[in-house]
Amino acid sequence: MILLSLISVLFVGGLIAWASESVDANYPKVVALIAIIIELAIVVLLLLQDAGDGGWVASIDAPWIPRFGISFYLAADGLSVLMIALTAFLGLIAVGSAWAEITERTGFFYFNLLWTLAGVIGVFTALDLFLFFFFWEVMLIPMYLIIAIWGHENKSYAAMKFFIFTQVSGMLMLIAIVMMAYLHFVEFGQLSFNYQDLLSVSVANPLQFWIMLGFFIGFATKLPSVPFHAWLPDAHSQAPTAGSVILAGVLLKTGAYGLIRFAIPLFPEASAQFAPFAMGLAAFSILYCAKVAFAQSDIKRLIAYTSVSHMGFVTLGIYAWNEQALQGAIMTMLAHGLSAAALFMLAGGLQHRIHTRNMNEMGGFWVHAPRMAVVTMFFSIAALGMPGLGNFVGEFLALLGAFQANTYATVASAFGLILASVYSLWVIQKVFQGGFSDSRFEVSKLRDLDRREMCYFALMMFGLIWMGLYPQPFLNLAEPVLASLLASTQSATMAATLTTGAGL
Amino acid sequence: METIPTEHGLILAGILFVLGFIGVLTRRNIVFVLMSLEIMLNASGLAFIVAAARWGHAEGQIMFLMILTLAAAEVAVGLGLIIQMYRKFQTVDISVLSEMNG
Amino acid sequence: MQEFIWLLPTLPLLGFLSLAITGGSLPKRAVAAIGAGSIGAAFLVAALIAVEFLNAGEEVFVYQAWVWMSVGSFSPGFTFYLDGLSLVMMLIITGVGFLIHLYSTGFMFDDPSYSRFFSYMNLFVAAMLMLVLADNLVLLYLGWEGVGLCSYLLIGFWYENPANGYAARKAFVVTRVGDTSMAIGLFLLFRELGTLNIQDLMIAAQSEWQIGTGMAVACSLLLLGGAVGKSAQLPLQAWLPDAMAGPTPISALIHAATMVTAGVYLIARTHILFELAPSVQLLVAWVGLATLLMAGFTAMTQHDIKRILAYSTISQIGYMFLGLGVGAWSASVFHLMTHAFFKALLFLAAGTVIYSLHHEHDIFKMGGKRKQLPIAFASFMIGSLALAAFPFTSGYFSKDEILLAAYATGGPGVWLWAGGVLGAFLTGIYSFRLVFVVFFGASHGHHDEKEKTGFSMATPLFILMLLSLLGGWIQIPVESVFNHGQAHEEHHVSALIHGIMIAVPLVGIAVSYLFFFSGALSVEKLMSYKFSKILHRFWFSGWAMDALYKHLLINPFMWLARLNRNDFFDALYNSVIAISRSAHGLVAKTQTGYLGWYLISMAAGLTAVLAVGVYL
Amino acid sequence: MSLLFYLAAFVAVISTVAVILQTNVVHALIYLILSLLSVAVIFYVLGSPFAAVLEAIVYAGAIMVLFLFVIMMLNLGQHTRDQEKKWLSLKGWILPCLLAGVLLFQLVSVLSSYDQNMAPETVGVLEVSALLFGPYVLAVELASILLLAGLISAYHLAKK
Repeated sequence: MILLSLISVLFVGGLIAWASESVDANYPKVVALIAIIIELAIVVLLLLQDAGDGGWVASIDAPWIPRFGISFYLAADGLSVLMIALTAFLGLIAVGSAWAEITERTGFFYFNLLWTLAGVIGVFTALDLFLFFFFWEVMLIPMYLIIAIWGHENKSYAAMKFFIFTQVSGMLMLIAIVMMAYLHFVEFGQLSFNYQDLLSVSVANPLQFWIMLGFFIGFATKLPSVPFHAWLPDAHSQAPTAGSVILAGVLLKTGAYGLIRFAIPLFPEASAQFAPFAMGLAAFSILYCAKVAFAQSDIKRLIAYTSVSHMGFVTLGIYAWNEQALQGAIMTMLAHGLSAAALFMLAGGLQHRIHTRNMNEMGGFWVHAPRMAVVTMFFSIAALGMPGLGNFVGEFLALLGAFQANTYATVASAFGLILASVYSLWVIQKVFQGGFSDSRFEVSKLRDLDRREMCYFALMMFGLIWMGLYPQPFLNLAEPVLASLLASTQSATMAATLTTGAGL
Repeated sequence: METIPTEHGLILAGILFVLGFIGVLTRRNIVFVLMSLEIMLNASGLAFIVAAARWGHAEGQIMFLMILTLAAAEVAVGLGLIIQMYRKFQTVDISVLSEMNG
Repeated sequence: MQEFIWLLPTLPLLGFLSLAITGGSLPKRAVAAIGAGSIGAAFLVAALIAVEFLNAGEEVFVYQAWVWMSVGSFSPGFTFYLDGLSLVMMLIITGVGFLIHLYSTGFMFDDPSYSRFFSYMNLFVAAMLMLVLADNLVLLYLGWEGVGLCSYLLIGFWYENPANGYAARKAFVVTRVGDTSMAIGLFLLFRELGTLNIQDLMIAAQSEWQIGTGMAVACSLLLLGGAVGKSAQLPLQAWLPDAMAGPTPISALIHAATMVTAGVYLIARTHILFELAPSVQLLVAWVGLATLLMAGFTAMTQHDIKRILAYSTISQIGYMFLGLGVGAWSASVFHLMTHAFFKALLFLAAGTVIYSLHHEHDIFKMGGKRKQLPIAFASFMIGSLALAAFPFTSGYFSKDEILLAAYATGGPGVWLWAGGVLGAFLTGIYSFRLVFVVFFGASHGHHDEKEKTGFSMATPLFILMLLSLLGGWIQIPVESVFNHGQAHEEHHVSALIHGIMIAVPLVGIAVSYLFFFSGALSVEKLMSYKFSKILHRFWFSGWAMDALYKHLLINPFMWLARLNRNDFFDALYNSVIAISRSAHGLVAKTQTGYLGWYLISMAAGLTAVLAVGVYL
Repeated sequence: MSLLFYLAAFVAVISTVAVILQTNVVHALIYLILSLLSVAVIFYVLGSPFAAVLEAIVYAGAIMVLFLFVIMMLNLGQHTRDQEKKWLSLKGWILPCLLAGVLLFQLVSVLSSYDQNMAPETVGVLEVSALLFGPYVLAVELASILLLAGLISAYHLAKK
């Protein structure tokens, strides 16, 4: 029930927010805020629940279309709970960042925002693959609308690109899902989309590899990993700030979550064979996107490329598939959720103030916006992996674990740490350091961060420091989930590792 | 009485169909095109009758009736269109109607 | 008292937090009190801990604050490890650090970002203490990166000038290269030995690896990469001279006394690993030697007072590496300490000179300042004597020990010794070149200036003068760390060797005297030869290392970045769009609108379909 | 009887060829009626008297009269005949004839392997009607709806 309420609060909240616009244009944001706060309260309730059978904290299973073996099956374990908590938290931040920025069609905006969040939470809890796909689409379409309606100068191109990329890859995933259900039919005589049922389906190897590839492409596009990342810079640079926050903070994580939850446990042998390639791709992602990020002059594009680069560490950790690496991947997801969201908010804040994203027109803002400078400095430093902040814990664990699985890819990825420092510091230099030239902007336009903004940046800073210095509560939540996942795939993975010699 | 091979009937239907087909392709006058269409429909009706005769069943005739109905309806609508077209363009040349080019 | 060891990093951290949160709204006196006071308090705590530690018979003490992260068998903690080595380091950091903070309260008083300065400084001290007290390599890495960050922040402290920002980024990125090598080293160590706790690692390494094993060589090489980056040794030394862009007290604290010695500390801390890989250890020695000679030659040609000191720092750290390489662990740490004293003294004195002369850095625009700046003159005199290893100053004892140890190793050790002696000769020349040019001879301008030294700036100078003179007599309690219970071995060498080592710095000073004081020899004359001109230019550029990096690394990277600004993959997808668009155009052309055309194509299609149906 | 079949077939083919070659619309229409009537004869020969009668009445009668009305309404004179002649150039015939030839060849080659004879018995009106108003009543309804739709649209289109 608790899971149902998690999702329905957002759905209903979205509808009310839309309806309330006709009363007063300021009501939707209040409604959205209330919905998110209720959501957070439910998340806290969820955190207090004890794990039941098989480590599931809460679950609900009702028949939906029994004829095709489709059920309304939601369940949450530690991993889902972490992701849901991140979603709810960033939802709050997103509402906060949209508070002053969105002034047109507010009702429909908050409707879309809340529905996206509802879709994301659905993705994080659905254990029926059909339902999973349903939520996958639910989070996609409102996001498309957010970019297409409230975006910046090139919004329809970006929105279309986002939609086509995710939709095409989603279709590949749908084919893979239907194939799995069909194979279940072949083996057990009835269709089933149930995750637990599908885990027991045994698939012969060449076929398994292709189905796994369907899932991988679906998730790798969302993640995103090179070469499926081309939608992200456009979507991010054109989306309104709240859209970027949700996109970078949460939506990208659904891809990684899908890999951990579905792609690898369903196809352990194929994934083990695929792992060296995936890790190589991850290393390439990290280095390539770091390099491209450095060359950007549009600050939002730059941050978008760094996102791809950081998500490379997640892929690397996931495909290393051992405890340290997976914990690292999850910590990176959480920490990057906060740091990237914060950086996008800062970039959005800058754009809101001076109406440009071009870094060549900026410089020396430290004098007039010292608080902003310090906050940007903090999150840039978090992004480049400074120990003591959350990103370091994630990336270090991911690399540490990945090193045990694949030396070359990990060493290559480690060089991403150098490039991360190059582009992070470059942003600081370009925007905040150097001399201020007041010919381009009026100084009064360059307001420093106000109380509301400081408030949510402080929240996110606190989160990153907590993750950086005492990540144990987060690690403990995910630990039993990972233990069971590792145990269930271990024998298969070992066999494949032995046959392909993928150990190095 | 001597019987006729089925294939002869079908080949006749084929010949008539192809003739109608040539008419449709070559003529630019829309009235001729419509007439050629009638020939083609009629040819297919003939094929059904031949089939009915082969099996001694009545279903072939029923299909022919359907084709007949179709032809009647088609001619009614087609002629209506021709009249409309002539009113608009003062010609029966189908090449004039090329507004739907891509 | 030892259980209060957690206070050491905490006190500076609290200072940082209170300064950062108030964000410059505090009055300057309060800032000074918090900034310098927190370090002073930390020094008090460190001193009390030291007394107890020495009284208790130098027993190792471990204090765990909490477990940082526990994932499977990997569970580093916020655990502090106190032994002789970390004790010496923490005393140097808090002691010298406090003196420099005290000096800064006066030196930086006019700066508008007074509070920001002290918050960075406090954060630096906290990170540095974390580094030296860490009992595992992950926590050490936290401190390691932390000091790098603070170094970046402080080099770019005056951010209005883009050159400072460039220097800061250069420092951070170049050291990050080393850090990455070190991080990979950590991964390898964890994979091979299953732990990152330093003591456990050393025990495991000793029991699992033979001397000269490939794995030991790889691990120690990777760690060496980190050490080389942080300690500005070849080939990653290029950042340190540029780092002088920051305020002078920072150069004293970070780029002379403490942070740059972190590499020395790391190697000393993991010396067992290096002993297992003799080839790498020898490499350490050669790296040190090459660096000290390179930096020595370069220092002789520089004009900027701070750059001269920066190159001399690189050179002195080269000596420490040389010492580490020949296994003279305690001598290296000893030199680290004495160097911290006299180099901090030199930098602070240089700060006084610069401060008094309105930010004049060029030594040839100074001259004859010994009357005007008596305290600075005294400081420079003593500091340079110690730097040049003048007999019975602090530098003499430590450098002597290193060179003797090098000589005693035999084989390549003699060459190492000879190189070190040559370095000492160079040190004598460049250190006194500075003294003679700045404080003697004809005066250039700035006649009416008075020395600006208040109480807060003079006191640290006096204390450091004392330490530079007498620091050689201090006994550091590190023997138990390095000798594993064995007795300290005395190096017995002939009197000739001793004589050479005493004489060479004096000869260097004498040469310097002839060139820059008496004028018996002339630089101009020397420079009139073409060969010496080329050599001068080569040395002046720091052996062209900057240009090498620029052409080898930076330019290709920039070229690649610029080339692919628009992301090759985007072009890939755009070409898909272009292809489908042109295909669509092609198909649209078939849409002629002529009924006849449609009929023909339909007929052709029908025939084709029939053909397939009939013949297949 | 088979002689009658081949005779009627000959007439049908010849008159159809005449239809597509004619330049005068009215003449073409007459030839078309001739062709339809000969097909009606074939129907009769093949034992479908009901279909033959319908062919004569509905096709050759009603539908062709519709054509005639329209041709009269359009009042296409000498001018149209000249134009027709111009349009019927040899060049325009080559491709259609080629295609049609291929098509016919395909049809014949398929059909020639089919060497069964047709049953001689006649299927009269009774059987057809019994089926038509029995199992195929739905088809009749559909046909009526189609005719109704044709009626309405023809009325609508022809209206000024």
